[in-house]
Amino acid sequence: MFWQQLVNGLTLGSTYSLVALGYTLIMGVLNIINMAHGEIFMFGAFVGLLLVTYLKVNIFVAMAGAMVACALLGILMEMLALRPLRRRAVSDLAPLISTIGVSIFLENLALKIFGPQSQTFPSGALSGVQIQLGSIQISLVQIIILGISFGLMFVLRFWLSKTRVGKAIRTTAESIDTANLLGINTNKIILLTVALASGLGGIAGVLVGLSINAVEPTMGLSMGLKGLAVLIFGGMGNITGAMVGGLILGIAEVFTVAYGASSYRDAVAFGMIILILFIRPQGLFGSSTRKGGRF
Amino acid sequence: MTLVLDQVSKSFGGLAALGNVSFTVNGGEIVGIIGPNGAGKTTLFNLITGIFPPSSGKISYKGKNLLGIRPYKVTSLGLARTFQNIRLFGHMSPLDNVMVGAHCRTKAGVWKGLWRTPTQRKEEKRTRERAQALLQLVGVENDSDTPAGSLPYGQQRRLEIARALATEPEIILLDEPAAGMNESETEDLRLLIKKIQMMGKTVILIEHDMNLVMNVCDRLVVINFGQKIAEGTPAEIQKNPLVIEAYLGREEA
Amino acid sequence: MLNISGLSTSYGSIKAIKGIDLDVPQGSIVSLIGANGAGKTTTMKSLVGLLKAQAGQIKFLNQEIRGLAPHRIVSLGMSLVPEGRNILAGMTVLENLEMGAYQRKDKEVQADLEKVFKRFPILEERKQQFGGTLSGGQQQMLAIGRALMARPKLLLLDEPSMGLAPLVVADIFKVIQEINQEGTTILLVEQNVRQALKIAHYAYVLETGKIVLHGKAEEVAKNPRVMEAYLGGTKADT
Amino acid sequence: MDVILNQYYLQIAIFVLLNAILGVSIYLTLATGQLSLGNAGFMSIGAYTCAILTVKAGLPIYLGIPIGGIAASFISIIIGFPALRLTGIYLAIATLGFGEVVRVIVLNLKVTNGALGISGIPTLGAKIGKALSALGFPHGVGGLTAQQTSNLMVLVVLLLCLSFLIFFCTRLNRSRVGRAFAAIKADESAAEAMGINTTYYKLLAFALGALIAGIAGGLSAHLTFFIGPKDFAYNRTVEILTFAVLGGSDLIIGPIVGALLLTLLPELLRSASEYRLMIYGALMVAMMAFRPQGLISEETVRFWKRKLGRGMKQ
Amino acid sequence: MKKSLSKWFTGMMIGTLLLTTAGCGGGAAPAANSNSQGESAKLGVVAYMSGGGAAYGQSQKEGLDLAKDEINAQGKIKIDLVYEDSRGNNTDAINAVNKLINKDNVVGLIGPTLSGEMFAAGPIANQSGVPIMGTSTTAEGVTDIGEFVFRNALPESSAVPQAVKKAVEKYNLKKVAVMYSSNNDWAVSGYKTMEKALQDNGVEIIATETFADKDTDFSAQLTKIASLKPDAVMVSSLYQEAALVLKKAREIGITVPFVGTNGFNSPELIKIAGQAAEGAIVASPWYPGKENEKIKKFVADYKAKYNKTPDQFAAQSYDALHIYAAALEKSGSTTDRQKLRDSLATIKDFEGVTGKFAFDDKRNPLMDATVLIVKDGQFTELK
Repeated sequence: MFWQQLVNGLTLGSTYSLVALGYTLIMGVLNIINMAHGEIFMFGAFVGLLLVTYLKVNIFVAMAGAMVACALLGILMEMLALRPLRRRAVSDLAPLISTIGVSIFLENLALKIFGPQSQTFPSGALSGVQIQLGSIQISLVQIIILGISFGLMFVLRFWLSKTRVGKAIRTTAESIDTANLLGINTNKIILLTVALASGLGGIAGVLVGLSINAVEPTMGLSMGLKGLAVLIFGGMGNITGAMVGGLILGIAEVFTVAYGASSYRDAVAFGMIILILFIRPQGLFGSSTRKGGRF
Repeated sequence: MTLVLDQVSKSFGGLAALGNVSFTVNGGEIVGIIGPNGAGKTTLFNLITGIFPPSSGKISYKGKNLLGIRPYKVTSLGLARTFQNIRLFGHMSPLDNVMVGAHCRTKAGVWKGLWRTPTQRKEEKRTRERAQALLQLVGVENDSDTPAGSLPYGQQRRLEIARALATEPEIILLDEPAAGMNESETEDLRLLIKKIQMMGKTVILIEHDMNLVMNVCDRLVVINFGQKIAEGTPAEIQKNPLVIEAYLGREEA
Repeated sequence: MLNISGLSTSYGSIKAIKGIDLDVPQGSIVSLIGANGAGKTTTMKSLVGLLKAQAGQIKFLNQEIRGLAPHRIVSLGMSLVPEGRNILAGMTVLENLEMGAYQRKDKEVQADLEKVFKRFPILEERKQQFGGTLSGGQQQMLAIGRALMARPKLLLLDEPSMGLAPLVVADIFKVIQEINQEGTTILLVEQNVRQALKIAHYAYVLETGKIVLHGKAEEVAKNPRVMEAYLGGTKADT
Repeated sequence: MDVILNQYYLQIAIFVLLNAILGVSIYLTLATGQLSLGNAGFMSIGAYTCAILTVKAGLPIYLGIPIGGIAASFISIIIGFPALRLTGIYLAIATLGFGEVVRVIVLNLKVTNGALGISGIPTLGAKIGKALSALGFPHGVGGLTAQQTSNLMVLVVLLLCLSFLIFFCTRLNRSRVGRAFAAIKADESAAEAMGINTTYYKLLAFALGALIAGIAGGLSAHLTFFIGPKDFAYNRTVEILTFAVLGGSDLIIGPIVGALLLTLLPELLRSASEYRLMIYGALMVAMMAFRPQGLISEETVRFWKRKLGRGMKQ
Repeated sequence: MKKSLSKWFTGMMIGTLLLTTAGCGGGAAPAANSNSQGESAKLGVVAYMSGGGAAYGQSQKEGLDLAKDEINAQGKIKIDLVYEDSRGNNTDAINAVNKLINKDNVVGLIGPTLSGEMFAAGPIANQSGVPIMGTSTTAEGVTDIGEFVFRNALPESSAVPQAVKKAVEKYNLKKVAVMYSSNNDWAVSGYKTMEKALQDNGVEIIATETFADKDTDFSAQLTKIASLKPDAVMVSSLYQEAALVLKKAREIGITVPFVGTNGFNSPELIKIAGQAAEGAIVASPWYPGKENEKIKKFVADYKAKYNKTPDQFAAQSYDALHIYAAALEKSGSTTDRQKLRDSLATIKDFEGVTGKFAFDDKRNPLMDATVLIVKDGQFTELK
């Protein structure tokens, strides 16, 4: 049972990692916590679901579609809820509150548009396929999620460290002023980052929606809070931290259920971040000063 | 010998900001600390006032070790400071700013403040009067409608001094008090510093305005690259070739 | 090349510079000197658009640039090496230099990189090191090298000698002179007055937000007022 | 008169006052510049402590409510020591996490009855009604029904609580402690350099906020007959936060106005209930973009003072 | 421009403030209780219509609207419904009940959706002497609030034991695992009933696992349960979590029967869980497949109007309004709350779509439940 539970933890954790990646990108560049990321994730799940259900597209096309739709949503959020705050000197709590506002708005918009019932992907869209590895069982979607989140982590890391735009993002993350001086159009880079993070949220939405096969408007909150916990646990703005933190949280939750009391499972995530904030406020992989490398 | 610095060093992440600086300050003196930008002068102030601890060395005040003592305790021991980049409580009135300074010399807590007990009222009255007197001393009007942050620059600098004086310090550390002041303001400042000395207080001064430094200080300590390169009276310092080099650059490259 | 007239910038209610007129002719080194808090850095930041100037004109290559976004100004050919260098601490030396050439798409970037490495061999040695691990002098070299990677027509240097050991300062000034001789116009803010005036063609003295003195560098250097501003005269105690 | 004494309006007025008290609780922690999102957690500690004491141990309400508050502030001091080393977003998230942990613990304890919550809590109104009939007014006073009278009395009790809190805060602001709070809010390290023990005062503000949140929790338990863990979840935290955000947290009147508006608004928007929360969300975004300091700030007051002052002179 | 925009915004907000305060004082004064006959009876409905549980409120509204149209078409009595949203929130439920009683002057109330809301808002109605009937408040002790509080929702204590008993007999259960949503009052209450029923039937509980509403991952609990090899799994939760539990359980190879509380009794369960729902057992008064004219007509009408099969929330609300209509008819007044209460309490032999119905002396429903099992994607009676 131990190994099966470990696999359960890893697969659960990989969904957390996937959600946390988007958080961490925005945190890294803008130094804010995007409380609306969970709701963007939820929109991604719905867009994917609608594409698969009504346009009967392939699941990967649906993922691409959800990514584009969420990226657009992210762009809207940046222009309406984040950029106006950057123009004036406001406390770092203002974006937190503003994105909470966005999250409330999006959740209720989704309730209005999609209705409160949970909806499912049509059968045959990958969900439910199981793979047996010895005594261990794992679903195909979970393998895909694990693969995609690791894949995205490596692609992101590569992209950020090797490409021109990736480097511009890192420069902006270190200092908006310096980036400006080097001739980087920082507004554009920030827009791109938010769009990218939101797009990642969209992909995560489709994948998680597929794996649990129940998509509904309030799914963003609980997933969002988990992602937030991972963000802080792994270290703000650190991609490896998001990845490892997500896996650790997943395993910790599963083991709490397996070998402890399942009713305390919900306290694990926040217990962990409270603990880490007291012991190592910068998180598992974060550096203690802003001087260290971001991402 | 009130304040003694003994072989004080500080490094940040491997980069040395101060190396083995030693000097002493005697009661009633005005001591200037000068040196080019980035020489480590403000770091020195931060070490003395306990903002962060030195990497090595000792700092003592009246024989009492200052290491590991939190800034608010250092202040209540009798060392108060101003900041290079003005750090007033911008939204509060000038009077309230000064009254905050009196915090460590007063006692009333939540309970007494709530019921305005006679002792609290007496204390409050005394604090207010003293604060008003200090505002008058530094020449800042007490206009409760103007928050400290909207005062003219020069007044803000002087208000910071009044706030530091309200802590009833024996030593006051002024970090570039004349920055951004014009000539007549600087002259007023010089008179103010002299007055503070007359009140029996010791003054340590970081300043770039050489006119002021040369005219007001009894003694100067010159810091360059985190090292003390000279110490002496203004006249001695002005003739010191090391100092001239540090300030104007070498004659020949 | 750069003509400033009536430039004013404030922080909140505090006026930091109050109507500055300044000219930087093509091919020259112009030095802006003044005490701490006089407004030198504010001037520099206003020029490149990091601070919004309230009034005045900034003409660069006969084009009004006041109010343009910083990245537009960079693309016109003006680069600032800021005070405190602003090295990208979490990126390697090589990446720092590459970011200098962010806007360039031509094929000579590599050649320019070689040039910077030739000028500062230490940077090549440490090109895979994080910028934050360099010493102060090396960081200054990196900052200058990075600015050069943009191939600026006008290079603004804000206190390049700050916090550097004398030997390094001498090196930096030599490099500045070389860069200028290779055709880049330079506006230099310095505290190291003597050095600055020695390499500059023209000089402006800034006091509490106003230009109080300007002229040919050697004339300014001889002016007693400069000496006094930096080492002070001794007035009788009152 | 009938309109004012309509129980619906009385009830809303009661909730306005309760929320205003919660607004004061977040205001007090914000007075030192710390954003604590743990107020819902403290509220739940207060509510449960008080409900358990009054329902199960039969303690009178007037003892139960303050004890609930004290319990909340006691817990706040324990978690405050480590938590207050954190600042800004970190503190906000850690306290948010604290609220969640409290919720899970409440769900798991026997004494709190888990998700079922505690029902049948004697109401303040009923207690007052009983007291009234003991005094010889079983059918209310002066032509009012017993229910109206007791509701009115509840309103008066809450109004007294709130007035006391406002009195407390204004007195506090004009005292040595209040100046220390304001100084820490403006610039923590400068405040410390001016001789203020910042740890002590931050902890004090934190504990005072928790005390008031705990008292509000106890009051709410006795106003709603029932408490369950869901009442003190994330949504409640956000609700309390919005009081301060909308009203402004510079002055005590800010969160109170915020509580007033945000308690009345949903009632007014009942017809547009589906859009209610969307409007809420959009409002928060707009506030941050256009008026991050909230509706009422020091400038607003100064502006009106000047304007009215001029008006008086003319 | 920026400044003026911000000023404009502030002005707008202050305007809203003034409007709200003005609106508070100037609200329409409630009309005095009129005794005129023949007018339509005004009933208030408090339901969870926005937020996470809006699906339940929506079903209830649909059932009520359908019943209202029927009653008004019959013409014996006219009913007006005033809906208020409770958002699943106690405070809002209290405000809604207060508004309906004191501002809209309703004669009776239906709702609120959640038991917790009833615990908070029920006492208000009871104090004010307005009958209130829960259609989905199944938790223990709801009607203990007072004699104005009714419910036609079959409490778990009646339904669950039937399902457990039947399952034990049919599948010869010896040891079972139990799962429930620990942050849902209603599910916890169901779990407690379930536990007692199992004990009464001498079945051993080998594992008790919890989860939370809105959880989506049950792999850890189910892996643990699978390793213990129970004869059956009992689940107490809302349909969404129940469906996901079923799916995951089938995925990891748990093939034993599942017995659920009321949450299982929803077409959504089958919709979400699909094939995995096969073999799920639940006891319910509501069974759309029953051979009964009344039920058939209701299902057909509902389908025609809303294009879906009614769930038990819709069915019980539908019945509730019919019960109210019967009571109103009997009381002979459309405004007298006391009379309405008294006539409600005497309702007997009422034939609704959820079966034969009467109130017991504690105003709980006396009705039979049918034990259902999911077969071929349909609820069918377990015989």
